Amino acid sequence: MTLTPQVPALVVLVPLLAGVVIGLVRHAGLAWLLASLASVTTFALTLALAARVQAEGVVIYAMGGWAAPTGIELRVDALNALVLALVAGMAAVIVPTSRASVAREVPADRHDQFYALVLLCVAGMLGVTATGDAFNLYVLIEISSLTAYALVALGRSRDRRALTASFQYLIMGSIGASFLLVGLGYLFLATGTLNMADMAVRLADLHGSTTVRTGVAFVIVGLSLKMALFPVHQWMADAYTYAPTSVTALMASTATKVGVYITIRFVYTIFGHELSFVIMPTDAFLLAFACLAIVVGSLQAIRQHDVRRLLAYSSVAQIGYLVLGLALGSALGLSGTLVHLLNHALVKGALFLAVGAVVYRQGGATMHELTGIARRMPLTAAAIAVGGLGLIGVPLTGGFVSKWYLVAGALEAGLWPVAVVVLVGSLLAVAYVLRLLQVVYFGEPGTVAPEPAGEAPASFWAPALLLLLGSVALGVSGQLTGGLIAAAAGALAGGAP
Amino acid sequence: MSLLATGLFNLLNYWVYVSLMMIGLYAVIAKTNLVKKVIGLSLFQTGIFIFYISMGVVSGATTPITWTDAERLRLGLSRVEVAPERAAAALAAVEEDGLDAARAALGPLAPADAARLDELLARPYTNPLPHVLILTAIVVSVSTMAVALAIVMEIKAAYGTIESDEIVTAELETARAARS
Amino acid sequence: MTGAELLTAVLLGAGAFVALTSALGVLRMPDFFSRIHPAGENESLGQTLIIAGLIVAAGPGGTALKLLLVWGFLMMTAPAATHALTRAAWQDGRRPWSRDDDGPAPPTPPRAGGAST
Amino acid sequence: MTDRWIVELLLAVVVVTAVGVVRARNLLVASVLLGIYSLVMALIWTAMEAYDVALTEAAVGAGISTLLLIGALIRTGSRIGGSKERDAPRIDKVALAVAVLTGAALAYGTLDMPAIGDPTAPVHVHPKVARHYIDRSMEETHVPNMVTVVLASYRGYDTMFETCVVFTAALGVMVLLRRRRPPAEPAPGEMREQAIFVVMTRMTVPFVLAYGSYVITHGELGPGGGFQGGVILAAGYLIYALVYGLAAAQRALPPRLTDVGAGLGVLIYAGVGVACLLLGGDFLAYDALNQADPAKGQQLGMTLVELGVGLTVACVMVTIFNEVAQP
Amino acid sequence: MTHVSPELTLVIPLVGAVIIALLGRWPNAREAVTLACAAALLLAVGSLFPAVLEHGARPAWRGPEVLPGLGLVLEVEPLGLIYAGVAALLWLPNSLYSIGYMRGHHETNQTRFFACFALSIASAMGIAFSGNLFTLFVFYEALSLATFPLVTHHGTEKAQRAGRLYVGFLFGTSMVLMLLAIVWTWTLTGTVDFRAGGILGDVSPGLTAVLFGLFMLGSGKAAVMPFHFWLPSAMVAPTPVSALLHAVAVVKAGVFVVLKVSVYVFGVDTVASGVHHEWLLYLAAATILIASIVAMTKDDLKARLAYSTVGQLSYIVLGAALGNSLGVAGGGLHIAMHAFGKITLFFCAGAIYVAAHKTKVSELTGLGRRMPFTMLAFAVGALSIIGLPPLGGAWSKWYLGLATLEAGHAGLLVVLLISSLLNVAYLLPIPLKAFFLSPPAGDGAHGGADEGIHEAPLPCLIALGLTALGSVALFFWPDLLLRLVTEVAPLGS
Repeated sequence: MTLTPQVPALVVLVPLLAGVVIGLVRHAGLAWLLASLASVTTFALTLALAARVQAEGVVIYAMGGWAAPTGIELRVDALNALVLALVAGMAAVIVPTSRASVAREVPADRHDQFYALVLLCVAGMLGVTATGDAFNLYVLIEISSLTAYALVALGRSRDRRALTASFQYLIMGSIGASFLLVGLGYLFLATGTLNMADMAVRLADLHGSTTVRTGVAFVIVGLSLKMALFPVHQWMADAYTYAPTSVTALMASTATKVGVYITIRFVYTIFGHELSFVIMPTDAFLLAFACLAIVVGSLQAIRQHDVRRLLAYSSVAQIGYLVLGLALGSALGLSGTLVHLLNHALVKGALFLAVGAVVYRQGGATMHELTGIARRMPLTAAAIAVGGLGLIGVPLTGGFVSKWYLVAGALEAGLWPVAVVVLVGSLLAVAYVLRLLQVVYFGEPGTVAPEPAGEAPASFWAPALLLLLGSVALGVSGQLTGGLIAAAAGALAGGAP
Repeated sequence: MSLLATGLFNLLNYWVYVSLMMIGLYAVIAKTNLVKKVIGLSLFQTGIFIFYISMGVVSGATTPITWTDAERLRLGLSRVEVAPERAAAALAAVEEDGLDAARAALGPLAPADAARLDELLARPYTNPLPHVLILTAIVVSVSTMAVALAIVMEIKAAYGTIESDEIVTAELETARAARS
Repeated sequence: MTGAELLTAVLLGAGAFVALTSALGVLRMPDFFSRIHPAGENESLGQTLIIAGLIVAAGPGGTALKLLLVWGFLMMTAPAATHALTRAAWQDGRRPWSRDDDGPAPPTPPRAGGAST
Repeated sequence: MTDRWIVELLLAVVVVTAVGVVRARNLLVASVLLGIYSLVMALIWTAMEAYDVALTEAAVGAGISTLLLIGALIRTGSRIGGSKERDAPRIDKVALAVAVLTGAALAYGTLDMPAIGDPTAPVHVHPKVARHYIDRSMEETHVPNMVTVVLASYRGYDTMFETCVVFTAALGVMVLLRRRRPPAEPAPGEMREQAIFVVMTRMTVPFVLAYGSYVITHGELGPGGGFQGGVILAAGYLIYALVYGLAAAQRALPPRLTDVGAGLGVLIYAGVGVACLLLGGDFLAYDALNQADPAKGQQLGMTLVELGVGLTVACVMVTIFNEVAQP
Repeated sequence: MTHVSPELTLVIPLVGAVIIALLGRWPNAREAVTLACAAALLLAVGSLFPAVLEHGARPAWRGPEVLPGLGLVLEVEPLGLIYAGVAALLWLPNSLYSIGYMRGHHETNQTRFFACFALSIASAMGIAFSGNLFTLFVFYEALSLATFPLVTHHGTEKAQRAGRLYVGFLFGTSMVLMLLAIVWTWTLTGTVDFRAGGILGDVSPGLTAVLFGLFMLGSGKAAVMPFHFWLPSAMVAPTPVSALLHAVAVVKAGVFVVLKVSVYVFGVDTVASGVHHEWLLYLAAATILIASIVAMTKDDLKARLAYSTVGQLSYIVLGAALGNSLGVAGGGLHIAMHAFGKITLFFCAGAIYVAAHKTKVSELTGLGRRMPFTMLAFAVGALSIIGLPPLGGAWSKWYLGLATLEAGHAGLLVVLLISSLLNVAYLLPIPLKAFFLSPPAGDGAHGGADEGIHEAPLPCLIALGLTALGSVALFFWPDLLLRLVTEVAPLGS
């Protein structure tokens, strides 16, 4: 009984079961081993699923044997197969190599619960990406958020501000999820179904009703809260700064990406182009906040003294790029978002791993602790340098390709000021990356930093450089981005409900 | 305005849930005490539950537990004066050939009783789906409250206060001390 | 109005009346111990009357039996709860206020902090 | 559906209680008011024929939330009565503006909604969703309680993750609060010596536990199910712990057991799903459990799943109580 | 004579850079590798000349597809060949000079210097032979990145500030303005390839004007005012870097982009016909005049040369903006002439600094007696910049003059003449004072101030001698460049 037809269910089930089992096991080493095994198997499963999607176009899996609108179905097309592989891939790179970092930052008796929470968070995110049912999406968002609140709070052993950051994250996350729940309630009331594909069909002729419009508005606002779009981004900046670094690495490269994926799924597949861009001013709303996110996020990043906070604000700006591409409503814009989604996950994950190495060696990650580490930690410094260039979007890195498509999309939509904002954003990125690199290579003027004992263990810079290799590959090879563009075009056509 | 005449009144349920969510949202944003914020959050979420359940309500419906025809008939007969032997015949008839045959077997009834019986026999069910969704949502809301309160307890242990503005001032001082 | 419905109405009316008076009692009584009395009283007398009314309304059958069980459980736990509350208050240092103490009812013992708003 | 004016009255009471909760400066008063708020909410659910939800709201909303809040007050306030909000309630303009704006948007959305109770609303007439559940659930699963059928079978995937949310809550609380010190023996002269409490506990705890397991297993026939039953079981442990002290309670039910129990429940749930997988059906397709009569398979699957949920919820509530009650 | 395919000219310096980086601990071997690469590159580029001139071949190389439908493309064409030839030709003397200077001056982390130097040359080759705007932009950014460590070589606070200014201006203009223009062209025309006669056929004149503005201001390396501030502040770098910056690669890349874009993206006639292109003429003219005036006021020798470069670059920008083949020819020639002239001046400045530790113009009086050979080369370089007959500079100014007449802007001819006079004013006094005035009387204590001075180290002298001879040779045998330029824009028309 080959398991291939069951792959979609297993992709979510394996991390879930592993998470629960690890919650029971009391031994830290075994917990790490099980977690690594589970994350690698899940990544293999997502690749198998992606292969099936390549062959069959859209893979549909009815849960519990009940057909679509009656029961819950998993619906995987090119778009979410890509995001599934990305989330599982990042987990497969970060979890196995996080042992040293976790040992240093999380109290010893909490390790098994830490890995259980990490796997449940990954299971939640994979579930969110794979599901085809709106309410199921809400429950899975809650799981991935609840685990994230606890994981961020775990950073308290290093800095007590992790607790306030986690509390703020919980309040904003819950309000966001509740807005989403209300929005879904309105749409359920208007269409009578919770299945995304069925809802898309029924919404087609309900564009006039105020209920549908309010539902769309609340779903968009709820998702903006989840994505930490500009006005409501403060929780993310604090959460990423004070959480344990391997948690930040995982969340920075997956949590926001899943948020963006859901927004694409809702705006393009469920609401459809006409409802979200013609009737509702979604594009104006998202574009305005995206541009603000880019400018304010980058300006904030330049001012920061703690490198994790700098990278967190840089994430706020990068989310601005993602949402900008998504709000343009054109194939070019969407391709830009998809390429940037992949690139930002790789680059930001690598950067946070590198910062984790510095925290491992120096005990903190402010500019003072990073001064002149290039001499004793050349590979970590190299990872920070290449990652920084990837953030700016220097040619031959993935960042450039996505910037190219975002600008082209903006120009094609006739919005040249938006294009200028994108470019000014990357100029500001030059500012904060340059400041970081000058501190790392030339040392902060006027301070003599404690010399790091030596290069961090390979479990830090190896995965970081591997991820950066991916980002450069994305920037160099046309076929890789070609595949993404096809996925984007597919999503634009409404993902064939 | 036509809206006021008919529509507004029976939309009352929806307007109650709107006011509950507003109260909850106000409390979460305005209150500085962290426990009060958590209470506000729970109010905000229970507001949504009223919306979902009143969405599933069907006027004159029973609870979504399937009634067998025999049970319907027995309840109907208990609410209506009818000769015992005719009632027994109807109950026997309902087993084999269903409700309408049993109804016929009962024969003529007083008009009020007949109307009440028919109304009881044909009662629809409330929509079960919103109930399922809300069962899940309640549990999620309580789980979030549990984690939130755990965090508040830890904040009290770490900062010595659960007033958000005092926490902010405490953080500013530590930051200033660190920088000097 | 058949006999049973009349009896139910009477019993439920009495139960409601007891609930109303105990609510007023809690508001009007000066100090803790005099306030706990009407609350406790509603728990026992008020609930019994209401459950009796319901039993009469339900008529013979399974529901009546379940109501009886509920009544038994209530009679077991409610007075114990009131007792626990009163004992905790006593241990906390509160003493019942009596008429010959001079001055109005003691707002609260200093140590106990604000009792009510 | 009880007549409209009762529901309107209850709704009014709920809104007034909500305002009371927000304005109460004493946090203990606010918590108790929130308990009352949940109980009135349970009444509303009963008035709207949602008995399952009413039972859950009463057990989880009134019981567990109030317990958690008061536990938090003990751990954060100076004394139980003493924890009070620092400043007198004053209206915060910004928050009011945001709340009113959101409220206005929500109200604007309600204009096109079908009237409450209107049987022709799209929610009720969808052939493959509401109609399928109402008409075909008895025939496909022989389980009368439609809510349990939808909960455990049609949308069983949802409920599995919901159980995970409960398990995660326990993990989160354990990660944050767990101390290694065993609970201190209660001081002498506590409740244990009082004859009244000892007798009351000995009389009620067995019934509570019996009733809890009844609620879990009879989820198919009447209102009830895993969540409500689990909480009632936990309530039984709580009474025992309050009267005999945490140490005695933990000797009766060691924390190690409840930790494993919490995980075990989820594993049972997922295990049933995997069993269906191995028997050739889809994940959580219970009719694979009994090839001969699929309806029997559904019943079996649902009962097992409800047991799993009941076990998890009971163990998680006990764990949370243990963590919160421990100073 | 078979010619080498263009990507080889890229590979040689890249491989060289890697080897140099590895040979950190063996300076002599590292220096040998640098010189070998320089020589090899010269041969490779040299082999391309006959192919392009006699057979009119356009050797090309299509690289990997970076964006779907858009890849790295290298294609040799005459204009690119001029720039590549200048860069390759001057890399050899510059390396020679650098070895002498760095050793004479005991500079630190020389490995990083030579490796980044080779990388900059590789990027210069990439820019020269770029087949489409995308490749041009990739190597344009690579050049900025490669030269950044060179500008901040000393790592002092002043160097880091210069570095920040350098990146701020160069990345600022290239990322915001030029990339916007490139992507806009891509969205409008669907292609970014260079094609003779321009690719903006069907674009509205208004939009063309906007694109023209974006491209011209976008190439910050051309240091047209007000985007010139980074150039003087980059003087803080060691002199071989200034030589590289000014003469060999960086600024030449800027003006080369201006020329290439105006010829191959817009097409010479669209530039001429466009009514909105006048502003660039006046801006270039203004830059020429202001820069020359400011140069006169600068007492620091390197600062003066820097402002002189700003002025000279605008000659080429002027040539490009005139919109006729004569202008393009003048511009193309001036790239080479100015390169040789200015590099000689910088070498002399460096030699003076190494030998006599003098940086101020006022200190140079009477230095001719001590350092006759350096000052002679300085004089030759100065004459070439001024554009007097025996030196190559004359040709380019001649053609630029003709171009202004043909384009009907007589006023610009006057500007050219005035600027030549200004050049004389700020350049010629230096060698004259050095030779014909006696050094300042020794004020007792340490006798004649210039007692201890003697000529610069030999490698420096050879280098500046070669480049001086080059300037002279360009006057007598300009036909090689002329035929290349005519290939681009037939002079007859």
